[in-house]
Amino acid sequence: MNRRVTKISWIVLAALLCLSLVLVPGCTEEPVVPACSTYIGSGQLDGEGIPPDFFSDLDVRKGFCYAFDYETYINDGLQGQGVQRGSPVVEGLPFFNLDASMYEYDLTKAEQHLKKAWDGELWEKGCKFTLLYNSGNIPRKVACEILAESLLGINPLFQINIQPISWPTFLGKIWGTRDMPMFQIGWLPDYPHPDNFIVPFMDSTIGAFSAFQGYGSAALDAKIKAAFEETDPVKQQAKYYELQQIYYDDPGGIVLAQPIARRYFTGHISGFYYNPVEPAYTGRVYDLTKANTGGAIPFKNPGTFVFQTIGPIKTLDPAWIYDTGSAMQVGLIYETLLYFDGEKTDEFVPLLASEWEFNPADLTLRFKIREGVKFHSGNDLTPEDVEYSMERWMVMDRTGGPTWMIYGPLLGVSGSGDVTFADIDGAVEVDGDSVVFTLAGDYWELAFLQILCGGWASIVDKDFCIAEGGWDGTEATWMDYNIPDDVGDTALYNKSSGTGPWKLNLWEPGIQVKVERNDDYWGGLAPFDYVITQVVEEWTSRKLALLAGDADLVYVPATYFDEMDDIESETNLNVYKDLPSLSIDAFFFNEIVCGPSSEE
Amino acid sequence: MSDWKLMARQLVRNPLSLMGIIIIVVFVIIAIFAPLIAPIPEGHRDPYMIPRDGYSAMPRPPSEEHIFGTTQGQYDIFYGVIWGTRSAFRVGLVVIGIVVAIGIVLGSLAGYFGGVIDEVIMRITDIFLAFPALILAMAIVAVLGPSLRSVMIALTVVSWPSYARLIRGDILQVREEDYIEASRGLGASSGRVIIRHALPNAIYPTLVMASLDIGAIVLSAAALSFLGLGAPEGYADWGQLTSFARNWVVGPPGDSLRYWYAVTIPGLFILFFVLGWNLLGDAFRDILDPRLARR
Amino acid sequence: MENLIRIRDLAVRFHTYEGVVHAIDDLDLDIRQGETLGIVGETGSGKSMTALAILRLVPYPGKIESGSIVFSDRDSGGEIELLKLSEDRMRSIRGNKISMVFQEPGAALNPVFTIGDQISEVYLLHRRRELGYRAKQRVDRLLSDGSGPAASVRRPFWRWQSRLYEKIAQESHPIEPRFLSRIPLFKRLLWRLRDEARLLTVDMLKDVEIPDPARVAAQYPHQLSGGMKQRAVIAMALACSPKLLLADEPTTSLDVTIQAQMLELFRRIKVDRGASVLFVTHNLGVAAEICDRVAVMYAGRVCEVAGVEEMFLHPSHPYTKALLDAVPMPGKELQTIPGALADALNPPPGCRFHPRCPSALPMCQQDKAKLKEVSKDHMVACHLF
Amino acid sequence: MELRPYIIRRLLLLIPVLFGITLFIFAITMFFSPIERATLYVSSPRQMADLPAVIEQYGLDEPFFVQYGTWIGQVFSGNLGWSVVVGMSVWDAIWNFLPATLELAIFATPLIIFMGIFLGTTAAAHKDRPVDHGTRVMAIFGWSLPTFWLGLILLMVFYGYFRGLLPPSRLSIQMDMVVHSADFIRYTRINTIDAILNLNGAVLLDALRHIILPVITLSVTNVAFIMRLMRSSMLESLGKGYILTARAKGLAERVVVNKHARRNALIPVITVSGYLFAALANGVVITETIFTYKGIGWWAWQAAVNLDIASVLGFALFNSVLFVLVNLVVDILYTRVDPRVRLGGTVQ
Repeated sequence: MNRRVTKISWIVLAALLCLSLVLVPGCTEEPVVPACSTYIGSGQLDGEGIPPDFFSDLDVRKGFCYAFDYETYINDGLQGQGVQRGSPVVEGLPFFNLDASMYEYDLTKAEQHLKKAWDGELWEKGCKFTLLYNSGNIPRKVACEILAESLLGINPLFQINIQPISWPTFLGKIWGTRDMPMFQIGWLPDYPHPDNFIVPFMDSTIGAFSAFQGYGSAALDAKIKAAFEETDPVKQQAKYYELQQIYYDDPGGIVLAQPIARRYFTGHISGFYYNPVEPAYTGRVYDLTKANTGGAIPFKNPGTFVFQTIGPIKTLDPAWIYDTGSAMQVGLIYETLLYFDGEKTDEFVPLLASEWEFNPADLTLRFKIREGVKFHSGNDLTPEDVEYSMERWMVMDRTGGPTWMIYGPLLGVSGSGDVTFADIDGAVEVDGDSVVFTLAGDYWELAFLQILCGGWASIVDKDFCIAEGGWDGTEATWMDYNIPDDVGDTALYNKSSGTGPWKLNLWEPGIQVKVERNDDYWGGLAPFDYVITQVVEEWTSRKLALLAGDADLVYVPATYFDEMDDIESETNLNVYKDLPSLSIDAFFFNEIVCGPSSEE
Repeated sequence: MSDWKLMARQLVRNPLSLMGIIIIVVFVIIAIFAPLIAPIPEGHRDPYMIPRDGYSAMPRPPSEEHIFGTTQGQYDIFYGVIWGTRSAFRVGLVVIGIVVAIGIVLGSLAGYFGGVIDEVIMRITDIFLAFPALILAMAIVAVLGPSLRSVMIALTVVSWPSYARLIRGDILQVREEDYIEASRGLGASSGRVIIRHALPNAIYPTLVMASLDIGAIVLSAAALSFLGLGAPEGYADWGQLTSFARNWVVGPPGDSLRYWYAVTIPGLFILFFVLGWNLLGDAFRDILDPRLARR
Repeated sequence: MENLIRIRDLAVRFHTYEGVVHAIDDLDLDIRQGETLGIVGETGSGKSMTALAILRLVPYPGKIESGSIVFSDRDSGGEIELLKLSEDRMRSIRGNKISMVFQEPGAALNPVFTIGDQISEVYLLHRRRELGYRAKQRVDRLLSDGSGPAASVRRPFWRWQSRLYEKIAQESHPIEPRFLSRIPLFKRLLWRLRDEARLLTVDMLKDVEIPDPARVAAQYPHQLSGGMKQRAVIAMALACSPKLLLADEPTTSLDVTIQAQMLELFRRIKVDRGASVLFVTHNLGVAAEICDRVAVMYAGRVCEVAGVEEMFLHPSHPYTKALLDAVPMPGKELQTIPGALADALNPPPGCRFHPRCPSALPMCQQDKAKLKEVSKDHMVACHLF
Repeated sequence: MELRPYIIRRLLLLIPVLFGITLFIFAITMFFSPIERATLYVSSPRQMADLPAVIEQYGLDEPFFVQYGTWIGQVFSGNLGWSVVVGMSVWDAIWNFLPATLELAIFATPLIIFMGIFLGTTAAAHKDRPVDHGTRVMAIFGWSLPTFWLGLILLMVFYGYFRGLLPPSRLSIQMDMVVHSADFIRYTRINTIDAILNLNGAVLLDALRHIILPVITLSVTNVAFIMRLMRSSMLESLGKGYILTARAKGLAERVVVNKHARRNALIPVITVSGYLFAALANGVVITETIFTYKGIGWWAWQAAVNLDIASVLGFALFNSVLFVLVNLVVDILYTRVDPRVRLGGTVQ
């Protein structure tokens, strides 16, 4: 009997192999040289489509920029929560130019440019192509509709279809197949430096967007470098203004708007202030206070701060984090050498470093490490911990991680691939009670200090980390800890010993994180015994949790601001409005649809 | 066939099935006359995309220009449900058609020849049945990209096995019947026996039942759309409209039922559509099921 | 000889979607003490329905519209109008005073219970007192000659049981037994009743000539041959040695050799137990072989009743004649009855048979003929007489 | 057929099923370009330039069978991979999310079976009488209800209208803190049971409040399903000869229906309970999603929409094994109820 059955199972297996063989084609095909796009119709300028290099024509791009109704987009797409910007450099960044030239919605100008485009061919033949957006993203859908409508209004031959696709496919198309004629995406800063915005938008080789759009030129790259390396503030401002003007004259995309954020606390929470770079949606929890102020919303969970959001928490390992969700938790548990001063993005206050100084002569940045700070494990904070933390960060250098930010300033390279352990070791040195970094150039000072404020630069407990099976800090083993596979592979993934005001109490991945007060925090007792961050995808649940006082702060998508305005009047919410978020959305032109990827 | 006539008579007699018939007829009418009931605004490209009146997220209550109100994103609910009827019929009919076809082919092959063919086919159906259809469908739709087309494909892929089994069972039953033996004995080719003798005697009832599963299919399609894996935003599809309602289940304090229309109306359409088919199906089951035949 | 059952103007109708089906109307029939009355007729002539009507088990949507069925039972004193009995009383008669054997032994037995269970059920239902008594006896025996430590431990329990079974035997209804027999788990405490029932069952099976009855009792229906099944069914019917045994084509589904044995069995039953038998069959041969009297039914009515020889030698009613001619016999070409059995939905007025009757009179179309005695013990319902 | 060889046989049949299902899902996911599958590993546009590196690191551009092979290899070495959507290993994910789903099942399954059988029996016993019509209409309604919509309506009424009377999720924040506090021992991580074991009424009450709506949503359709089946098979067996026999014995109608008829009618119901399991697995996905009741179903949904292949495959394996085991039990049960059936055989 059994023999027969096993025989059958093998037959089935064989059959299935064949089946899957039939299914497989489509998987083995390589995306590096993709079949060209299905979104540009015929692929020629015959009215039935557009040529792949359609947007290489400046007039087309300018025409489109004029044809976009920014006001409607901001009012309806962003519920009024946005401000139009002329260039990637947004408000809140140094060298932001308030009166930089901006495109306005002007159909006549649009018409002029589009008439000129492709020597008038475009105007009489017309064009047909498809705009894609990631399904579920309403603002992006709206933007597509607005553009399509007004183009159709200008010339009935301009036919644009709109199509949703899943988020991964969408990203895959932007950076992989790149077969979309235009795509929308937003940019968030790693550190609040204009360079961090200019490069992705304009650099033709390493720009996260431009390099893939086929935008820019070597000359422009040189300009960008020059602007960044300029040390004289006045000259630097001029250079950055010039770059912004360039993006106006030769637009790589329709710069849509700088979104404006809001925060909805219950009336019982106060002390929130807004720093655009602060990764945590909550702002700095340490500065919040909770007290019963009466009102319709009941006062619940005294001594506990409950925050309901949507994004999952991926890890608690500082060297891994590159998403705001995890960054917030790390920010509660760990501390960095220094931090942004209140709402400012280019002034700093000391945290674990009691003081620091930069010496332009030998490019050294010296941090004096604070005395008498204890980790949650009970170990004392030493300069060695700081050195270890930085080197560990550089050693880990996980794929798609934040480590590139420290390699640039210190070694002028992009990752651990191009360095020896000696380089890493030499970049950070302990000197008595201080830690000394040697920068790649004096122009790095500001950017580097900003980078050091990020959660990834948190100071971890060396002994604890080693005890937990982390890297032992020696050259012998560093390769074993270089580029880990799974987030769970790192020693500090779900165990932590930081110096922060809270220590980890409970983490149910996908559900909630709970931290409890660190009673011997050097900076004085934290305002809450517990800080609970819950992942609640359902908007309704979050809303009701807030109104019931179960949550002290919830994530409110801009879509529901109108609804909240109604509620706000009837109950005691503590709402912070008009917070310019340090990010920018744009509608990029793909100048060579499915052109060669810039890696090779 | 006279017993078809008799069946028809019974269907009309039985109040439940009569109700079912009426409901379905109403939906058919709605589907056919959609352009008259909910006219397409001029300059509107795709009639299946619901026209929107502004972009604001807040649903607006029923009014004379939107008699069912508008849902999140100012999509007109009335237009949506009316044209949604067409989408529903499209999904239901297409999927059932293909599925039953596959079912007949594989089912009769397995049932008639038995042996290894049977084993293989049945193992394959095992594989499909051992995995929750919904998740599988979700995966497939996710792969093909959210659209009604991929929903149909997914539903076909996940629902053919049960039909194949059903029909296989029927074939197995009649296979041993004398007249099959006889026609075999008379040297009729297998294909001929299946088509001329086995199928008519085995699966007319099954086919009828199957065709009445349209309701169930539409239900799963709606579920997929609801989970955000079906028709794109703004597509006239009931499940999709319901998923819009998801964030408006509870209104502001003191007026918690403010957005009832956004939640209730699309769901009611699904409910009644499915109900219609199931009522009919139930009556058919009673009539066709020889075991339940009345004296 | 007095009548065990007297049926007068019995009418059974089915209310269906298509209309009202007249399965039986104004049927008169007597079953005498200790006789075997055969009912013959074509399928759908209402033979089986008559049997079911006596048990008041006409299936839904059928209904006994009118008439009377009088069951005269000596030991329970005089005559009982079955149709007026309460459902409970009726139940106490079914399977006890009057029981039935069905056509399909395969279908008549519940596939998921053993033969033993299904037969004991009857005893547990109708012979509770007797079982109680026997159980008590057994327990008392244990009490008297049970010895050894084990026995001494069990004794109190035995005493309690003895009391319990005594109460059951006296059919007095104190709380304990009633309570116990209701609650699923405690039912088990009455296991001795089941044991006794099983013993009786085995005897019964032996009585219907089933070999190795103990084993058969433990078997499931599908493990038995058709003949064995039928014997089991008969055993079930005879369990409480009823006054009247209704046999609905008990031999039809069996092959000839078994049939013979069955008929033998029935004859013996009649003799041994003095029970009357209502033997429904469409097979005139069988009827001739086993019956004392035969009633011929057509379209829900009796058209002729007579002693068996009389019936076969001097058939009077045209239908009976036709029926007898229709029996294939060597050296005589087969004759068929013209036309089809009367449609029960809207039966012909007057005599149901007149459309097919060779010697129909005009009056036959208006009024139906009553049964009248043409000679001793020979009744015919026809205007010709 | 003996019990043990039969079980072995069935477990052997599990092998091709598991191979098949994983192979199939794997094949499906292969329709995604490596780039698309790589996007799962990066969290923001900033890292997109690294996609090629990700592909290279996880071998996403390897040919199909190489990738499947590596995956299978890992599975045999007991590693089901990493569930990115919830940020833990697939094993942990199953282990963490199972209790919630179990809790649902513990409440829903008996409800479904007993309600279904009871209603079905009643309807059949009173065929074509008001009771029958009533229950049938109910059943058809329940059968036609869009589960997800029902969930929303229930939320609208019991969560919205009666201000948070029956809220979604598993526990209120306060009770959640209690459950995770040191002096509350989580024996099973099934809240209701733990609450009882810890003699904590407040938690029990809270857990019940949270579970009522999901259980209702999960049950309605399936109750209708069982009830319909039960009714028709009851009608069938009520029409059988042995019922007439039983009546002719003089048995009370109650006994006839509940003993003779039902015992036979249960057989088909038992045979389909395997499908009931599948139906539950589906229902759980929708239910848990609507009520953000984070269990296996919710996890599977997350995995499916985010193309978390490892999770989907892990779920597939887990679910298939469970399914086959359930059917195994069902078959064995079957032989107990119907003496005519032999293990692995059919009705004689």
